[in-house]
Amino acid sequence: MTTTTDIHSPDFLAGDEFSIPTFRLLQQDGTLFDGAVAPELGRDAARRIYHAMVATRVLDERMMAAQRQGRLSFYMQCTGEEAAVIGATAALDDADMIMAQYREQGALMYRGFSFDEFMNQLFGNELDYGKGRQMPIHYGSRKLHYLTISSPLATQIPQATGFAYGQKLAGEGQCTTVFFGEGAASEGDFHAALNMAAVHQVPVIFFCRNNGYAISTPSIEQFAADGVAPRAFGYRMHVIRVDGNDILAVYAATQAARRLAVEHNQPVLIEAMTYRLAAHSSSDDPSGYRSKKEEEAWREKDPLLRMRRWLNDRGWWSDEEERECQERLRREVLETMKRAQKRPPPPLDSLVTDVYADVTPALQRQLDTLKTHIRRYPEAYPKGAMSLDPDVSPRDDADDKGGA
Amino acid sequence: MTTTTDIHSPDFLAGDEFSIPTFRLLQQDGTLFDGAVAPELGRDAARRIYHAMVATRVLDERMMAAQRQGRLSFYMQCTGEEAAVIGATAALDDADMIMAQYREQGALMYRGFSFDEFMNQLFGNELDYGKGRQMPIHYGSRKLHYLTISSPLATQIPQATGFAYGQKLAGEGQCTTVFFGEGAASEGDFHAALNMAAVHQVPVIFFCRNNGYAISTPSIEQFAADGVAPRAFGYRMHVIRVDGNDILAVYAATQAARRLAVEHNQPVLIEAMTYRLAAHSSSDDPSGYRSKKEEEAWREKDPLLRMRRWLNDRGWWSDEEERECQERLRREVLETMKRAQKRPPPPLDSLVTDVYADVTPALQRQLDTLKTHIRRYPEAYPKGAMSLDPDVSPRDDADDKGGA
Amino acid sequence: MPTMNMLQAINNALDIAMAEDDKVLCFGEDVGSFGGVFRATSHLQEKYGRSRCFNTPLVEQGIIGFANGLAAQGSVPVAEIQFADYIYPAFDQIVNETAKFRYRSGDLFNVGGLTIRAPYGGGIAGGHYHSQSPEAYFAHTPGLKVVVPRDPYQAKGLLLASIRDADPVIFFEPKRLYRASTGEVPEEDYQLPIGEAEVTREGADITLVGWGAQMEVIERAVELAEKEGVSCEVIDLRTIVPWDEDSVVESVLKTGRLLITHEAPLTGGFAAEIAATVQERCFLYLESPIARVTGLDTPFPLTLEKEYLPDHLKIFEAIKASLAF
Amino acid sequence: MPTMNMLQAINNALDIAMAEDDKVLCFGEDVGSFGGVFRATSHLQEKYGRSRCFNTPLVEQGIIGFANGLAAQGSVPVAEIQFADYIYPAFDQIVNETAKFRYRSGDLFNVGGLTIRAPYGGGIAGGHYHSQSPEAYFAHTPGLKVVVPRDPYQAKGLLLASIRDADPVIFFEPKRLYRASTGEVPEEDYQLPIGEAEVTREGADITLVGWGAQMEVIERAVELAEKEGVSCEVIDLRTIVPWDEDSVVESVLKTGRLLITHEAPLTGGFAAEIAATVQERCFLYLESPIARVTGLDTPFPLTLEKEYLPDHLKIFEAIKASLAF
Ligand SMILES: Cc1ncc(C[n+]2csc(CCOP(=O)(O)OP(=O)(O)O)c2C)c(N)n1
Ligand SMILES: Cc1ncc(C[n+]2csc(CCOP(=O)(O)OP(=O)(O)O)c2C)c(N)n1
Ligand SMILES: [Mg+2]
Ligand SMILES: [Mg+2]
Repeated sequence: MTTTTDIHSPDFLAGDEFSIPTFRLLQQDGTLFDGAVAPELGRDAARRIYHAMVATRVLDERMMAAQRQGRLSFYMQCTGEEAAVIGATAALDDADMIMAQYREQGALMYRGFSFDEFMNQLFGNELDYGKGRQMPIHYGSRKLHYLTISSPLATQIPQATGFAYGQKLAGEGQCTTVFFGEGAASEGDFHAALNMAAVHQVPVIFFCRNNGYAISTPSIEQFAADGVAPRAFGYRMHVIRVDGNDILAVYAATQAARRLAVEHNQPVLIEAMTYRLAAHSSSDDPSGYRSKKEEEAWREKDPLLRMRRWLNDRGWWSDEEERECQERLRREVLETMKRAQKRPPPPLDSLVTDVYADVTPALQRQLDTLKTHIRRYPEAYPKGAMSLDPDVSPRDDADDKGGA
Repeated sequence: MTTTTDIHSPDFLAGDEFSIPTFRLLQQDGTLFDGAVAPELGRDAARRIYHAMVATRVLDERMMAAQRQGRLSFYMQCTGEEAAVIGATAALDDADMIMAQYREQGALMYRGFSFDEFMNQLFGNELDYGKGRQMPIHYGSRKLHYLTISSPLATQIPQATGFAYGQKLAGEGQCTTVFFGEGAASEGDFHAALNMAAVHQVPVIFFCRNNGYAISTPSIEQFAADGVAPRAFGYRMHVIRVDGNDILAVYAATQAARRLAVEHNQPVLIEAMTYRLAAHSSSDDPSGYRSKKEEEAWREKDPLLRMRRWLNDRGWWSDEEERECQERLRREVLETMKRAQKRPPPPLDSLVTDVYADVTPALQRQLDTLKTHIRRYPEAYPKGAMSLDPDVSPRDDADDKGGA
Repeated sequence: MPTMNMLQAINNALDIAMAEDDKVLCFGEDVGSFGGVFRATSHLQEKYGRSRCFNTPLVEQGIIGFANGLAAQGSVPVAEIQFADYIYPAFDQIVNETAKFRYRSGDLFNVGGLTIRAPYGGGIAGGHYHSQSPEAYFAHTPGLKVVVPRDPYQAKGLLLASIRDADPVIFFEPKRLYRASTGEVPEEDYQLPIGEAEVTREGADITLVGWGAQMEVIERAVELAEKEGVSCEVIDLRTIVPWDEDSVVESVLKTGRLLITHEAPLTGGFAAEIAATVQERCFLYLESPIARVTGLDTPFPLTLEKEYLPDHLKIFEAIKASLAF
Repeated sequence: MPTMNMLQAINNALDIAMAEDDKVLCFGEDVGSFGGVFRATSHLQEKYGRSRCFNTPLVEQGIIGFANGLAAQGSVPVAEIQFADYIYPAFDQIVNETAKFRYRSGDLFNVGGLTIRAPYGGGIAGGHYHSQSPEAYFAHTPGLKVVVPRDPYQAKGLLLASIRDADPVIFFEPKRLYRASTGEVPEEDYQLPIGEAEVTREGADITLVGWGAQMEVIERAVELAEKEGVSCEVIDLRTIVPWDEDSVVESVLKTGRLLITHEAPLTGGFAAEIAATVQERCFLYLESPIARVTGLDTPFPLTLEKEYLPDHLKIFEAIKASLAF
């Protein structure tokens, strides 16, 4: 406790005593702000980042279209927030843990998750690492240190604190970065996570994507304060607000945060100010709660455009490359989508495996009963029947008429 | 959002940019600090406050002794925190709602809860408003606008926000004050409550008793920040830190907070710095986790002593009165204790009433079965048997031998 | 009589309750101007103002904590949890607070005005976290009432009864019926009783008990069974707690056979309670073991959802097995 | 063999686990230097350092969230919830996260290393919030294991097995036995099997099933019953999920009668599941209805706790009723 001074009149602090500035480096025209210094970022590293941003954009556009065509049950776009997510990821060690909310496919893209891997998850087929158990966009990769997405909001935030505590004990110099929205930051788990991280000096970076909305709820109905950043004061935690559409600023801020985390066991809160350019998800239509004008204003701050201009200016990218790249990516997405869609579903046994490390006797009985049932009505359970013994074919006895 | 300035280098804020002063008026010798102005507090009002403080102290001492003698199953003292609790309560309207944690019997005392009422709850007898269902110290009074205590920590904090929201809609100029410890403030419910109150502009006062410990856990292991006060910045909420052993400062701060709440629908956080002079509860022995020296240092800051000196200085109280008052209170406590202890337990039916507004058929069946059973073994269930039909007496048939 | 789908019936019930009583408030995530992600609260903010229908911050424990406080104050909160799968952060506020408020205070205070609405259940390709049926957790919690409607008519009448009930009610709405189930719903105010099951079909050979979306599935199974000459008695429990033991027992005393079905996992599901009670009260009348047709003891899956669900074919087979015992 | 009470046995198990494996960590409210409010973690911080045994801030959802993350990372967290009554703020982390971690990731990630310890149960004048037996809530949650020991020997062996089990385990400790139950406990490392019930007494007329502190109560009832010439078979379930159906069924096939007892409220308690399963698997062998002797369907009371509890007399009466059926 650093309580020092006394006062003798009842003066309230109202939080207006300070303001949180925004860290910015890159202007929308692709040039640096006066006095701004770009972080060290070579040609290849910059191109790797930009490529992941474009690939994410293309994947999102194509898959949302596929969803609209009924090929996919559900989808969520990262569109507009690519710089925040990918800029942060690029500043980490590739072996650092990432715990994402659900709109951070850019991080996976940057780390090399292939289109095939994305598609297998999206279509929940037999090659999906998640064995077709979760909705589309619930990716995970052990290899790429990206925890499988879980839909309940904010649960990953205290998990990140715990994971990072384990990393600290392991002493291998890794940290954890946890992404979440400004909406999720209202959950109790947020408070628990940041407080525990500060008390136990855990190497974790809390990365808040403040994109202005939680589904239809504008941030003004989410909190009364100036964003999420001032909460850090409540935990005595380092904090920085950054322009989330500014790839260089996000990268530089996260790099510095990582140093605090890994070298000083100081947790850090980063608030990236950005905007969700697309709908919340394929189930949502934002025209019901925000104006086209507002969307347009943010479209002009497109993080891809901003980075492209910077790359172009340095001669590290060209319109020609852009065109080629986009075309190639679109083609790849379509091809992998076709492949993934054709793949069979996960086997019937996957219904009961992984509930426990070993299938319990009771679950085995439930599976056996189910198999008998499906053999009776194979046409009613095409996916289940498909994975049973190949020699099983629809029977046609009296009991079967209900199967139609 | 008031984000205005930009910065171009990645400078983190660490929360050391500001410090939270402590509002103090009264020195331990009973005189005011230089430049301090006492709140308007007449002789009667001051004596009412002091009387409640003494009565609370006496009740606590006697009841802890009674617990040690085995007359009571459990007890918790307010000792050391009387000024914080009673000073705040005195600054409220008597019809304002109070939601307490469990260590705020002083608030009830101030509002006129009688020793009989205290005792009936402590002994869970037939006159206990809570019908003997909760542990000792779980007081409640509808008449005195004091919500019945519930042991789960922090649950009352968002409830206070909701209650106060209802008061705002009702438009009768009342507010709610919710008390909690600095430990409870770590719960997720705390975060929810303060955020919702700020967003919905609710007339609620969040009164944190920072007494340095949550059972054995010192506040340094509870949070890394300078107390609980800086969290207010995260919600854009008015906040003040006050010397919790300074009755005048607590009173003045709460008065001002109430104005913000009731007149401007501004929630306020008050952090009262104080110390739990006694054990956490009758089940606890603090010698395992803190030094006698530390306790002694705080004993010198005794809030009763400080107020007494101030009263004495003004001629509003005397050592003579003190002696008399203490003696009278001790006697009253003992007498009411004897009365309460002798009273019968609540009737057997109270086991199943109030689960729902009306007893359900299933619960009625369970009660009937229980009654039959108790009639069979009355001596095994003395409390239950006592409240059954008076003509029931222990039977002595073959089945009864198990009842011994 | 107008035709409504279930969402319209719910919206209509909320509208009536808010119009009638100033103290009724609706809130939750996205509930305000947007009208909820399923649009159950459409137009309520327009009609009744921002102070009575509003968005909350995204914090379920806060929503229910706030609602508990409001109810204690005397307001009549109708709090929405966006999906039943997200009710767990509020579990403490519900189980330790809502459920025990009246009891622990000796009736000095109560939160009887509270209604918690939440869409539940599977069949919409929602995977683990948009498909759960958590009714059994709350059914093990004395002090709560749990109500589940099966169609728009029931939804309106039961929701109005829940809002006005003197006890806190968790109202689970079968979301796969939100738009799929339509029917005639009176425009005017009416209530259906809480705590009373309804025999929706009389029969002689076996009693089938369910609730919510499962009632439709039962009906499909019954069609198959009746073709085989099995006469089924069907009971919609409607209220899970306090459940209508007498109606179920009475039916089983007649038919001698019982099948219970729900989507939630088998182990510890509410079918267990019904089976345990009925085997006790109808012991000498049971002609075959009480059958439970339920979800598997796994988290709710996605690709193999059809295989997981207790569908009409599984119920039909269980009916046959019961009869053949 | 040394004599230990249950707390000592638990402390000893934690000590052995921490000594053996650096990855084992113990934490929770007051768990650190103080050693826990019941002193189950006494001296562990001294021995293994502050980084492996420590106090957490007062936030159960954080404790379990943190523990989930630690377990996913490969550590072996043993998290303490101070009282089982306070486990609900962590319900979401347990039910939606812990339980589904392995399944939802297709076994890419798991939190199998996690053990959650919590004192549960009544009989200590604890009222609503220091007496609850919440095992049934977790028993309805596939992916969790739930273990309850009945005495010091069981506590040590089962806790060591839980910590090393490949799945997350909730370990409920009957706090009224913490000091009251003493017995011989080997100094060395040993494990008792998870998922296996134990027949603690063989008998012919009726099977009595329970767990934890209720086993002692059953024993007292059995003494009374045996005096009346009733031969009782007693089974300690030990693991609530996945429970050992086969052992219970085998016994009931022999005795023809079953009584289950737990402190938790009747409706939706785990006895319902056992009854529902056994009536199905032993239908033709049951000679009387399966009896449940449990707490009332109310919050846990205080003054009338004795009246509320399923004590030996209530069990004894239920045994007689079952035999007399
Ligand atoms: C515990 C929980 N409550 C509610 C939801 C439903 N839900 C899904 S996304 C969402 C909004 C999240 O907003 P934010 O955190 O700002 O992230 P964004 O979508 O803007 O990236 C809500 C309410 C959920 N998934 N989990
Ligand atoms: C949800 C919950 N968790 C744990 C407890 C057990 N417990 C009772 S009091 C207490 C410490 C509270 O400390 P604090 O809030 O600082 O209040 P103080 O006792 O210092 O007044 C704990 C951990 C509880 N009652 N509720
Ligand atoms: Mg957002
Ligand atoms: Mg404290």
